[in-house]
Amino acid sequence: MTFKLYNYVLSGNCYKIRLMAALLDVAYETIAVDFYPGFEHRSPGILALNPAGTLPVLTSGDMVLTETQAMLTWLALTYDVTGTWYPVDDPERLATITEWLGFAGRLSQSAGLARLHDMLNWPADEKAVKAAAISDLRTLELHLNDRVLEGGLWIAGDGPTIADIACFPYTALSPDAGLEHDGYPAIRNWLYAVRALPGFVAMPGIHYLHDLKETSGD
Amino acid sequence: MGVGVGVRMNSVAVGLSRDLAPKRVMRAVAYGHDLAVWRDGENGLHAWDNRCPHRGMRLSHGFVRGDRLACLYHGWQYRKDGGCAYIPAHPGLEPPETIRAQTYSVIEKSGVIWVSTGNDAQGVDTGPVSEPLRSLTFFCAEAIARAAFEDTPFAGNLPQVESTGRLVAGGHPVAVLANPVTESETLIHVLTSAGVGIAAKKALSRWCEAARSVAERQAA
Amino acid sequence: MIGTALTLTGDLEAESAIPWIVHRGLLLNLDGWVRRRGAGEIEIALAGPEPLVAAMEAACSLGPADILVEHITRQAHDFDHAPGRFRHLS
Amino acid sequence: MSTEYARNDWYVVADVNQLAAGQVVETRLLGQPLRVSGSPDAPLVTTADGTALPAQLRYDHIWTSPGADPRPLPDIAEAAERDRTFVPCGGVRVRCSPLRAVENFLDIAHFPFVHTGILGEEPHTEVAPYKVEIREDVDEVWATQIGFHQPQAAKSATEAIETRYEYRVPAPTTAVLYKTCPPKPEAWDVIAIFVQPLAENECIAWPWMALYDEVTPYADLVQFQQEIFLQDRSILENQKPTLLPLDPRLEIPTRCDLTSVVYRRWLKRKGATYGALTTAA
Repeated sequence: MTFKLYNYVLSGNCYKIRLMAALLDVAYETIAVDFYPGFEHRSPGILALNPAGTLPVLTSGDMVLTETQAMLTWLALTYDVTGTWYPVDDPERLATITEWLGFAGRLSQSAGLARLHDMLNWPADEKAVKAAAISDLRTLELHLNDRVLEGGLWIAGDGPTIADIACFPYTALSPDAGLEHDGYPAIRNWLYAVRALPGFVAMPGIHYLHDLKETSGD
Repeated sequence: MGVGVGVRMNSVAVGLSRDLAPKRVMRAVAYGHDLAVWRDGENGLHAWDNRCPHRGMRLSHGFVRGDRLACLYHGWQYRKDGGCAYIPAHPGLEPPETIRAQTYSVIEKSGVIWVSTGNDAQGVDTGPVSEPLRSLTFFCAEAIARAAFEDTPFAGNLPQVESTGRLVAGGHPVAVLANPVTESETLIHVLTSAGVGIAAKKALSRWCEAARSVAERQAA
Repeated sequence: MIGTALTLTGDLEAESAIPWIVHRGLLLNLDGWVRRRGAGEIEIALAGPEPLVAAMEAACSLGPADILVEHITRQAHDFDHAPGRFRHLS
Repeated sequence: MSTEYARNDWYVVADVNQLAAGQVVETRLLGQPLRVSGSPDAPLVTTADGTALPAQLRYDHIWTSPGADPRPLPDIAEAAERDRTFVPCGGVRVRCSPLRAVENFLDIAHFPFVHTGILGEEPHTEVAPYKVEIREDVDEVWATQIGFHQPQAAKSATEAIETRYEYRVPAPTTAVLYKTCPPKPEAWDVIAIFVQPLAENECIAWPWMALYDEVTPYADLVQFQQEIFLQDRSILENQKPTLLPLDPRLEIPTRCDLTSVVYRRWLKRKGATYGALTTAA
């Protein structure tokens, strides 16, 4: 087996890894962690693996990773035969990717937390996290609209990278917190593009693109 | 201020043509009506009441297959004219013409999608200023949003206001179109002219964000 | 021709009942008619594809807000001649 | 709006996990703030002015009723079968009428589009005729003789099967699904949904399962159900109107929607209109 993922099905951070692995066509083992309602991420077993108690956790041999940015980087460097998801030979593009990996971390603290609050009654300062989430969505929209003005689509360069995968889940899931995409056309079109990638997998709140299927009813 | 002032309008700008590709659907609001605006596979544009006649699900969450829009909930498919074409739970049934989505009048002009709640959507001809820059939401009333563009300096200078209602910011012509979504939310579409380079367009995009800050501070 | 007869019984006195049923019959593009047979009984005769007849039965079992259908029975109905567009038979 | 009927039903306001972890839960019921505290065996439910409401632990959840003369809490006999695995799946807040959450739970035609690859898949979209009735002796809605092609009917399913379903609605905000149990075909898996009405347009859905599955890890069972329920959430938040219309003038129910129609008729007859739209919509 390639790696193990300690996984929670409703977590956008866990989904980043599931999505990246699916797009790279890598098989792996999942271990379900009952984050809610069981709070199993705070159990001794998980804390021994990851003292911070966050999910996901990725292990491969003796390696234990607890940060999704690190996992995405490792997945791309290990399994991406095309070398396009994390283009190490292009310093400027690589720096842009790293920039947006950092942004993705902020986004989990804003849109991600707002979602946990609205969906699972997680404690949060609702007004503050939603304001932060809107600010983050606006930041992403500005950048993606720049890319459209340049004739592009993806966050960094001419094709999808791990930055797109890192930013995708909590952007796509923001309607779970009542933050709709209607006023963000560049985000909306970029979300479609990610969902149309070969090998894409869905998660609750992000549906498959049924339009890609054969038409029935003709 | 902006294009459209003094023109008797029956239509409202709901999005930039550029931002709605074939086989895509988006939500829009026109005069308080919740709409699903979609393009079929041949680039045809449609604006419908955003409600599946079956069980009331928003059609803007649906998907386009060929020349039909389908509801995400139960997959009911509707033809371009709004008529129901297929009910997956009853595949043998040919749905009658009487089962239909409510359609609105929609056209494209100046690179903008215009919707009317009547039967003859019209658009504003913005002349050479029809190059799409971006759409963005302001959390304020329409009048405050419009005024903010005149009050926000571009590269240190306030924009000039032309007799047509258009603005000139940093030498670049700009048309601002506004769609009042609610009393406290306005969707703004900004156009410029084709000759403006990418760097200038990006600068104009940031100027729009500055105008938004001005407007939202004032509304707060 | 053989069609379907639906008999509704219950608290059906409200004036809204008949227009609501006519609207539904037209919405489903059915042929036939509806008539009141008493304060608590309404009779509907229908011709059309079975899924649409079933949809008519489903909708009418709920009806407008101010009626309450207690029972709905269904049997064959023999139309003497072509029933025509769905309407109120007074 | 009327809370008259609704006040005399029992509602879930917390689950056993929360009280076992020592949480004090601040929540709402029928628009009124409530506090849930104590232990799973001795739960306390108090209103804003400190009045204690009746509280009991049933089906791994804490139930209360604000009414003076509550109807009995629905009985789910399978809860007494000790060889089942009982899985409280946690509460999920949804911006929709509590009645819409129940109605969606009773719906099968959406499986291929909303639960793609799990509970349904194109081209298997046809809904065969099934039977729905109000059982007068127990005053419950029952839908029976339902069959549907499912790619992965349960976590324990190893291949696509023709799943049999029966639905039972013993109270306006409680619904129970009896479903083919892949490893034990002679028994039914039980999946229930307990809906806590926070307000007419907002609720918490508490899915609960009583399964025969000795193989699947517990966390996988929880997540299988959560995955399914959360796929429904965006649908529920985008149905218009927000309240459940008891007059379907602007809708087109067909034969596959019969459970929904009978459920609405049953609500209308009882006057259980909290979360319902009683005017034409």
